[in-house]
Amino acid sequence: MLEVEGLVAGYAGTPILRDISLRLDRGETVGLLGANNAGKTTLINSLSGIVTPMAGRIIFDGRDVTRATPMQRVEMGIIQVPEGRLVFPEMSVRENLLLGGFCDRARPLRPRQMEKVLALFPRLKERLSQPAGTLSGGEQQMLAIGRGLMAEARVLMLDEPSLGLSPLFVQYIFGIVDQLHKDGLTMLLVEQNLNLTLRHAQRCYVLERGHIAVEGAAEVVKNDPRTRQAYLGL
Amino acid sequence: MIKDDFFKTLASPWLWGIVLLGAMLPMVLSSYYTHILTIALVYVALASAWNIVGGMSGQISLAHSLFIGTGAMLSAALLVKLGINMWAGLVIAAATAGLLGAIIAWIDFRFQLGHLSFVLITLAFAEMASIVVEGWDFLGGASGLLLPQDTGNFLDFQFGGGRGAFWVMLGLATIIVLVNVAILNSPLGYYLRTIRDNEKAAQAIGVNVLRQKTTAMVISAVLTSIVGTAYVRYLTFADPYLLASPVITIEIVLFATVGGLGRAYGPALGALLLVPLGEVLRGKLGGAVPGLHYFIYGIVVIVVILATPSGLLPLFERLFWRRSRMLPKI
Amino acid sequence: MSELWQALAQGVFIGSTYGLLALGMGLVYGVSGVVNFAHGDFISLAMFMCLALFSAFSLDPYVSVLITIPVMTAIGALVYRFLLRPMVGYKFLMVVQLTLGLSLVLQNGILMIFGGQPARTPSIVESKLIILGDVVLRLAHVIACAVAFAMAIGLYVMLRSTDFGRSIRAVHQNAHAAALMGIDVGRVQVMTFALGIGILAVAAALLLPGTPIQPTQGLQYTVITLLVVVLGGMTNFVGIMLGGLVIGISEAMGTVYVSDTLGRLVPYAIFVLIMLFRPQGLTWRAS
Amino acid sequence: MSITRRTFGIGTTSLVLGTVAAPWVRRASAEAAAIKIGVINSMSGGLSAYAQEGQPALEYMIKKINDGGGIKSKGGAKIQLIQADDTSQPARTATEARRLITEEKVQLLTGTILSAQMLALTPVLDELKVPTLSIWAGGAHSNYMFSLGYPYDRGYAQTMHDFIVSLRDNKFPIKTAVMSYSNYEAGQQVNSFLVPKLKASGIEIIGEAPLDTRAQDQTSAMIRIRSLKPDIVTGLVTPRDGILLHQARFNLNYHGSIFVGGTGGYSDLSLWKDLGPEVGKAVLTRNLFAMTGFSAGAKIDSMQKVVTELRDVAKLDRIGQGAIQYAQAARVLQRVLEASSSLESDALLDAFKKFDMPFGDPDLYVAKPKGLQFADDRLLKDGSAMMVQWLPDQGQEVVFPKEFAQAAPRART
Repeated sequence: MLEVEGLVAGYAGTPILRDISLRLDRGETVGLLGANNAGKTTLINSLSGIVTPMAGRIIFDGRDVTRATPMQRVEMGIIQVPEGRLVFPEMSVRENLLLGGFCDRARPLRPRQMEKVLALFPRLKERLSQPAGTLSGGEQQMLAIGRGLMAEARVLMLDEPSLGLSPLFVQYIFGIVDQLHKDGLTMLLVEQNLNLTLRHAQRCYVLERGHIAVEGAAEVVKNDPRTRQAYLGL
Repeated sequence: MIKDDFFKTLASPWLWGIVLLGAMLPMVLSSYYTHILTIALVYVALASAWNIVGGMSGQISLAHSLFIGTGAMLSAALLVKLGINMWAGLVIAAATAGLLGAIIAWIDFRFQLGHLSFVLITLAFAEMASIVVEGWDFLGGASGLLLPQDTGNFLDFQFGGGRGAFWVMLGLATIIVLVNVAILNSPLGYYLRTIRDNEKAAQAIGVNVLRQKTTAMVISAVLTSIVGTAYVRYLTFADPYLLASPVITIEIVLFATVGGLGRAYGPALGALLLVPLGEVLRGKLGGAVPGLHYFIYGIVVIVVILATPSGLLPLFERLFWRRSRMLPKI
Repeated sequence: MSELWQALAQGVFIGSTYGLLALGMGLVYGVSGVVNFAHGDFISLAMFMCLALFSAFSLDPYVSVLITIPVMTAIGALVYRFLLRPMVGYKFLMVVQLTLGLSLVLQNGILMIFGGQPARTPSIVESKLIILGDVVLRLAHVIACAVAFAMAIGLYVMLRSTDFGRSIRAVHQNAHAAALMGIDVGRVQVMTFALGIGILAVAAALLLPGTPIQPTQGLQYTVITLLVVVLGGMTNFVGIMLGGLVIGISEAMGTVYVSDTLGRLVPYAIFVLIMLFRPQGLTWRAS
Repeated sequence: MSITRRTFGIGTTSLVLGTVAAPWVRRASAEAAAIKIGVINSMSGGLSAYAQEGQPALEYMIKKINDGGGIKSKGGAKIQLIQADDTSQPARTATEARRLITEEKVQLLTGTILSAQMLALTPVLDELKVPTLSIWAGGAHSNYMFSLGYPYDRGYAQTMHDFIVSLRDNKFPIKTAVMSYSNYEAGQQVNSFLVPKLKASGIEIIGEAPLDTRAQDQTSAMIRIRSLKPDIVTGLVTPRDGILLHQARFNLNYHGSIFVGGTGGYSDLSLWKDLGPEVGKAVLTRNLFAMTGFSAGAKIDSMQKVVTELRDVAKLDRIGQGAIQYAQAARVLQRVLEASSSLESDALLDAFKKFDMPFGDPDLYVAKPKGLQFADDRLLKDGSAMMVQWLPDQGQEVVFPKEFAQAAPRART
């Protein structure tokens, strides 16, 4: 469904990612692992179109989207739930969700999607008119995911969903991930938390300083010694 | 404490060569062009003095007309109204300006003003100061003050106008640019940049923000006031609408920014290019269509900014890379 | 006592137009971080457009506004697209200087076309008075005040409950996240700048009756607008209208009750005091 | 986008160079024998209204002089005007004067040159010694400066004072006054002379309502005046502040005091246009007397003639104080050049000092019962002006001084 070939990307002319190739099949949950500064966020931003690739191709649903703008990608259904949630703090939960369904494709479906999201996260329903900035970290993460779902995501990319959450909330969020997987959503899980990701993803890629060090089924990655190496930076 | 780079600059034949060459210009130029260069040097000095706060520590002060006005109007009033020698007036005015600067720095720190609040509060101070000056008889009111003729008596702070004034301004401008170089090569410069880039982080690593900001503001205010006194002596007419109006600060900030903010030679470069451009445009076109020269000047400013959005100095460095290495890069 | 009411009325009317002038600037600042020093000159531009329309077609400013709104909006969009957008990412102050250059161009362009003498644009309401006992109100003022508040409310509602409004607020609160929602940040910035300039067309028509205009007036409008915007807390429309009222009323009170030229100090002094003790502006919620 | 940044840059650069070069090209063809007069005006900036009104009248008059054979005592030399713009900033007046004198080699200087500009010019003129005729200044400080403006003291202040006293003698009840003047240098200066004069004549000053020259509305100042309810409101008011002041008076529907002021802000014919006929009629024709140097209604033939000529022949659309002063300046410069023994600075200076244009001279356009001469302070010896009252048909009637008066002052219509 989403394919990346030979991607090179970075900031201000300095490449951070070198020759990345990866693939997401329909309905799959794929983990993207790596230590800090391995280039995970740069990669996910390249997929969202925030960072323009210097070389390589990104193919979505058989279409080359390498040069597509962030807006066009959202329109196609490539949705990012950014690291640190980045909810709009001065807007209510409802408004945040409405903005999630801002793109032309999702806009007519907003009432229906809203119902779905609120069914998935009953907590949000109670807080609908509360400013997002007053929510707890876990609730904000729910909102961020809910906001991503509002766009009728076809690929949902979650950037560090466990970051800064209590273990209980982490459990909850990954429970949601499993449920979404069951519903057939294609997902890219970008995580630092190795074991957690390996438990919830079918396949994984391990990034190490800008290139893919290990790839394969979760079990394979788990047992590959290079995975630990990539993490420890050895 | 000051880094070797500063002394290298001091010993640089380039620096003194340019200054000496500049000093010889009035010998070959007519009195009109000498005058234009004198004005340009006034703005070099003012923009460089402003740069110490506006460029280095990132406090965009629009209150500098307060310091210029203090240096100019106060020393002029002391001379005209009380007969106080202008050298003494210069010192009194500079001390007053330094005190005003310290107060403004303290207010900024005490009330933790944001960027834009600081800009606007200093603008409000400047507006109030100009209203007070225009309404206060001692400072000449709206009519201003006429100084006695400049007969070249050095003891009375007179330099004989023309070339004399040019050399005084050249000296002042050189000193202030060198003060910029010195600060950038000293712990103060380092602290100021740290504060500019992240005040909280600076505080966290133990920088005394109040002291560093105050030091910068006081140095800037004192230097600005001295230039104000020298400028009014040259003009002979202390005009409140010029010397105590926020408009002059806006011009200074324009030169400093277009030249290259926070750099030692940037503001000087901006003033040296833009002031003569404005003067010559006005001289050539002022009699033609009213406003045409300003119109073109405005377009030039826009084009320059769009062409080199980080300032003229970086552009010049790119163009004359070899030569700029002779002058220590700051 | 009637003087107090009269002064208060004057302050409210002037203040509400200040607020109206400032709404556009607050909007633009919130979305693209631009402090536009040519703001006042855009007001001038709109006013002189009304004058030109009167000279050519005898149009009343209240009618001309139908033409000046789209024209000013288009000018705003072009200015943002071709002058300000290339500056995104460079120093804040450099952008300010660019708008100063623009101010020189606008002011002197107007001077070249219209000359420097004060000019009047007649309007049907310019000589209409409403007399309430000792207090005399100008119809033009009353209309201006009403429209100013109506527009402030309209903008508020637009920001709250339309998708366009929400996208503006999203860009203001987090441009990166807004892009991830599929919002075209650049387009939102162009449109808000255009809207901010378009509002000035309305303000210009409201201010015109009974006000002689000159090309040089721009900077004074800019300074007042800046004070009001900062006082209002930059992006909060309620705060901005309030800021306008504070400046307008203190200006009127200062002139009426403080003798000599010192009366002019009052609005600035009040501004400084408020800013020192409420640095985030007049809005009550701390940021 | 077809216009790149580079081509835009080149385009504007060549525009700049082209326009910079234009005056040079033009100069090459100028006549050799011409007498050069530098004209420093505030063509842009806050004071641009004055010069923009007057400059066309000056140009018209100089062209007329040139067409009439130039300066006859100098072999029919033509006068060439070389213009400069000081952008309403005195420091730049000095810069432009230096340029005109040293680069353009002008023999005389003239222009609006208000008092602050005169002060700024002082060191330049003391150094370069070129006689200068200001058209509007109320003070002159260098030996080389002369002015056609009303002196602050014996011009503005004395005229307004004398008129106010004469009103009182005419049974107008006048005991109290509020000083309302444009708050800039001339306004403040006139006020400082007028206040003691009024006090000496037994009029109590009960308050001040200075007009902020940058304000867009003077209603607040008028509220202050209304609350003080003085018998008289007086002071020097610029044209723009005048418009705002009268508009404010209309806004408050206030007719309780008598307004006596000048010059442009009370007497310019353009006030009707600036206020609109309805407002103009309501405030100008009621309880208002204006100081002016000329009036279409005054019984002076030469003045009537020049007004008609500027209107019908020169086709000026705005004939106020400015136009007449500039036209007068052209005639003064012509006479000085004719009378001067040479074009050297000392000779010209001498001609200025001996200048005399008696009352009744066909070239005397301003109302001076004793004619035009310069006193030792190089300001007009007879600095007096007239007071007029407005008629509903937008005409004026002179009411003071007696020499020119057409009607008695009346309070209301």
